Amino acid sequence: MSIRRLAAAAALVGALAPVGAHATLPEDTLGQETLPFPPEPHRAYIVDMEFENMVATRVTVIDPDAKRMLGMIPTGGAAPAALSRDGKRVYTADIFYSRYTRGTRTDVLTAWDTSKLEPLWELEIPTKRASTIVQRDALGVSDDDRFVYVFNLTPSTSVTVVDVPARTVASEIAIPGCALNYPVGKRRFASMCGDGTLQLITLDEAGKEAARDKLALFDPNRKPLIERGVVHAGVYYFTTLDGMVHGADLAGDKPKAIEPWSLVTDDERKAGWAPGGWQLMAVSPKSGRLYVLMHPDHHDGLWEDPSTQIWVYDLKTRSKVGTLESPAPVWSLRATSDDKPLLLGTNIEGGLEVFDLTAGKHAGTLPKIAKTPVQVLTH
Amino acid sequence: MSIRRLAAAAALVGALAPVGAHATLPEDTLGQETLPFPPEPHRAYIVDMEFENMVATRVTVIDPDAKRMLGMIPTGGAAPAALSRDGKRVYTADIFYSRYTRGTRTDVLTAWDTSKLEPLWELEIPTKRASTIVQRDALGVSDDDRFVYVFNLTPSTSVTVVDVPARTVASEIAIPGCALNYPVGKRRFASMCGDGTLQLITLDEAGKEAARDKLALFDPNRKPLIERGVVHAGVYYFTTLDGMVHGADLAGDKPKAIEPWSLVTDDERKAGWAPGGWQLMAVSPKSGRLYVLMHPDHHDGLWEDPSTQIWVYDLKTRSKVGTLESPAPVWSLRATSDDKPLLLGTNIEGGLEVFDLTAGKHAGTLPKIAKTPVQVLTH
Amino acid sequence: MKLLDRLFEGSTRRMAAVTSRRTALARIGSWVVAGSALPLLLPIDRVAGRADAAEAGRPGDPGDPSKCDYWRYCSIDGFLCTCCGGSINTCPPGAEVSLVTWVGTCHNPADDKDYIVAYNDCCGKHSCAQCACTRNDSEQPMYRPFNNNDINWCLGAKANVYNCTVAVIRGVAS
Amino acid sequence: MKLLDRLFEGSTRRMAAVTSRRTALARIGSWVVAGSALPLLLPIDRVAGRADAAEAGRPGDPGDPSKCDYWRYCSIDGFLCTCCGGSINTCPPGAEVSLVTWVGTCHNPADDKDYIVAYNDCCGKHSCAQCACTRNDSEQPMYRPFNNNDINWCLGAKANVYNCTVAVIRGVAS
Repeated sequence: MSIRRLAAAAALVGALAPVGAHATLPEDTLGQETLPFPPEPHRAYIVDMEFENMVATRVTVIDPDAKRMLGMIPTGGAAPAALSRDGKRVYTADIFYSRYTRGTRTDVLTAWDTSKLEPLWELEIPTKRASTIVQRDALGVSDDDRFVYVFNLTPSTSVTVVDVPARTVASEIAIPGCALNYPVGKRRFASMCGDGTLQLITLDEAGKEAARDKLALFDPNRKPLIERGVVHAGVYYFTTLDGMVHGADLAGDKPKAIEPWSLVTDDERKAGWAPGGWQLMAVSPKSGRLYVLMHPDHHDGLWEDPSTQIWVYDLKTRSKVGTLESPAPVWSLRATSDDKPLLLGTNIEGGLEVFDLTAGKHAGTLPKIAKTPVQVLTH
Repeated sequence: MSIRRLAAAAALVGALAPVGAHATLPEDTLGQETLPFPPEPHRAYIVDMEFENMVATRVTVIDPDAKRMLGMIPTGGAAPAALSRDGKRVYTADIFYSRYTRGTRTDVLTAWDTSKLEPLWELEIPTKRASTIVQRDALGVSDDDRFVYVFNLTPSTSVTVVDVPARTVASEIAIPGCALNYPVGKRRFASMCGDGTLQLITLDEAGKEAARDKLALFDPNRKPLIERGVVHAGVYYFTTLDGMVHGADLAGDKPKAIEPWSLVTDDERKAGWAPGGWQLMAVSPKSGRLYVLMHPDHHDGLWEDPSTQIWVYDLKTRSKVGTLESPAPVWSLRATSDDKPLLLGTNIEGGLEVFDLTAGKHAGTLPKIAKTPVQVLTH
Repeated sequence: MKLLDRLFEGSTRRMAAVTSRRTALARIGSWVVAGSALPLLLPIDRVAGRADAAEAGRPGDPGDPSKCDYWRYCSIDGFLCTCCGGSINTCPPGAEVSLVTWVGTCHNPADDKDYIVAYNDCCGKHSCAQCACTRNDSEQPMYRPFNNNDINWCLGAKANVYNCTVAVIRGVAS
Repeated sequence: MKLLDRLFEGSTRRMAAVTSRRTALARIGSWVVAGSALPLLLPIDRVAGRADAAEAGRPGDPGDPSKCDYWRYCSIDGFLCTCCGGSINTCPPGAEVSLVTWVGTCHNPADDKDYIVAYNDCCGKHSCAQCACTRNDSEQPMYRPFNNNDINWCLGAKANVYNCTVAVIRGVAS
């Protein structure tokens, strides 16, 4: 919105509306909001699939403390979204059809400014972007913001590597039998594979594949690992359907598996307690605490069910240190990265549940802020 | 959907699924529905603006007797829709943006097949299509299906004339101070003007303006006429905010005003009864009966309010002959044109109220068939 | 009757003209009360109870601009920008203010004066879908477009896509 | 727990594999019951009470294909095409059947046999938004895409835009 335009608008209104001499309240000037930079540490971005339409979708930006909407980013075709490490960008991987539900398909990576919520640039990418319930790790950013990774599913799987400063597609890397792209450091991403391995792709400076490592991590036939995990201090943590945590330390040159441990005691497992949800795990980086959506009376078919129970673990001691209760069932979690962290959970009524992790209690609900919220992002 | 593709699909499924020898139930074949032609006389098309999104919108096709959905037509930007006289086409005037909420705007007239609900052709039209709560007479078809009229609002008003057999824009006709395009015969359309006149445009065989007549019809300052009327036997009927019916006989060479008459008695007016709604009037052609949404306690601000009361008039005797009651407030009406007619009304819960006009009673509700239904079309 | 208020939240647009008759009508202006039956058609349901207001009342400017009963909204019809990331006079980030607007005349209970209030639409992003608010007022049919509120007034913006509406003071009605 | 059933009506996809273990699981398959709190996320609410069924049960094929508890829907997740203008084995007019599909194994109470049922998505028009139905069943994570139901299976269609889902018999499970 240029100043010129605002002036023009004011002039036009002025022409329509005679102005009294002694107004008690002054005339307003029209304007446009801008969000502060660096972003407030609790600012959150809710990925809304708008399932009853799913053509023009959105990311809704909110302040979880004030419980208010800060703005929105329109997206195309249930786009995944990711934040740049420097906090300046929101990337969305959009699918657009020339006639909305038909016609020519165009896939683009769109870079949005986190303060102006305006699109800064877009890059056409191969028309292969995965169309699924939005996965956090369907879109990733390298630690130095140089590369963005887009997950493709046709249903063959591959990853489009975008060179951000060059605004080009650096490469498309096939990951047959594997899915998603968990970002690792500056030049690596991992994918989870149907053979129970975690595959680690190393890129060269041009964004092309330089090396490929595999780490045997789990038994996909007997104990499948849920593909939605969390990363903390270079270690990605995942859980099996019945609550065994498997971790992959990707900080070193070669990937290493950590010792598996259980989210539940034998008694709890007997009682049917198990993890479930969409983004069912979150980690608070400053405290190193893990938050997991848990439900009772488990069977395999419930592994994606939302829950009102959130169990809290210490990643150092690998022990349960607490429980949080949500007033409404929650499907996806995210914790902020500051030292007064909040835990945010999308409830199944389209609202957002807010938990104060310092006080260890529920801190209110932002009701009906989305139609179909599936992921929450924070800086 | 070609046979080849269906075969391919079946083959693929066959490959995935081993088939047993003695199936009690036979294997199904995949297919696609087609609606009968000529269309069932009660088939209805509900224009749904999807107000909480309003980018990809729709027209939902329904069977009001069976209370079921027959299919849908995706539209762009709250498109108006109109049916061809021969029952073969649904026309929609769509607005598409290359990035859904931004980018390049493309306005098109799209011709849909009423049996296959597939787009047969589209024509780019000037990017001026009116964007409003959908008005029935924002899109019109000439009696011989030769021309389609699209209402433009920028906010300057004009009409784009589309030559259907030639698939070209025949002309754009400026209608300064006037709005909408009520189709009249084969080569005419009327518009309602801010000076209280009805303007009648006559086209030549090329679809260009040949003549322009004006008919003084109402006093816009003291008794404004609601722009949403009905046509019966060559006469367009409209009502003032307080229930005076003004008609324009456009069947002859020159337009003639008919004698105004009142929808309410003096007592009813004193009691505050007045018309209100969006498409607040409907006519049943075979019976010549007029149906009007009426509410009590009227003031001017209520002229677009929905109502549960539908008053019935005989257009010959210009007298009230009955009343219909809706279980839920109705905003827009449409009557079918057959000799066992139904009156259809969109309720404010997104459902459709069905009235059997032969029995003169409510005949059920099709609940939640739309998000924001604003018009109903029938053949 | 609040039925239209309960219908198509921001899809109608209203203009309060400034003749004395219409100023009188403007004062009648009914306003949305929280319903409960129509969540799809009634986002107001979902925000009427919201505790945290976007802004508090300022001296001489009473009421909560994130609520439909705020005095400046006497002629508004749409999603309140105060609930969408904007304020009473600013569009949300990245939403363009439309160059074309309509005005209403609203009575400020604090100083007992009638103010001319302009309702500019913010555009280029799709429906905010928060804090829908319809306040009935004088309106004229579409053959008088500048007095008609059934029009998407993002006409003046780069993209004619409606997001939310602001309400800015333009002076005192003479 | 029916919570996931009450969430993202058709947005998850399920594949019941045909090993005996999974066949067993398939029989557990819970199904949507009409909720009431979540109309936006739960179109099933708005149709569960619908009186006029799209189709009646046929001999040997009991139940109402326009209801979520119909036996063939043991592994479905989406909008039922029977409520969208299609039938149990046909897409609505103008909606293209996807070439890629996933299958489930469902128990027919009439003949006490397990049938292999294919769930094809109908595509090229946006969400039908009627008769959402989720039936829990065995599913595997996305690293096994053909056993994963969180994918939009309009992959095989001209436009990858989801409208509704059919449920066709492919034979008896061996």
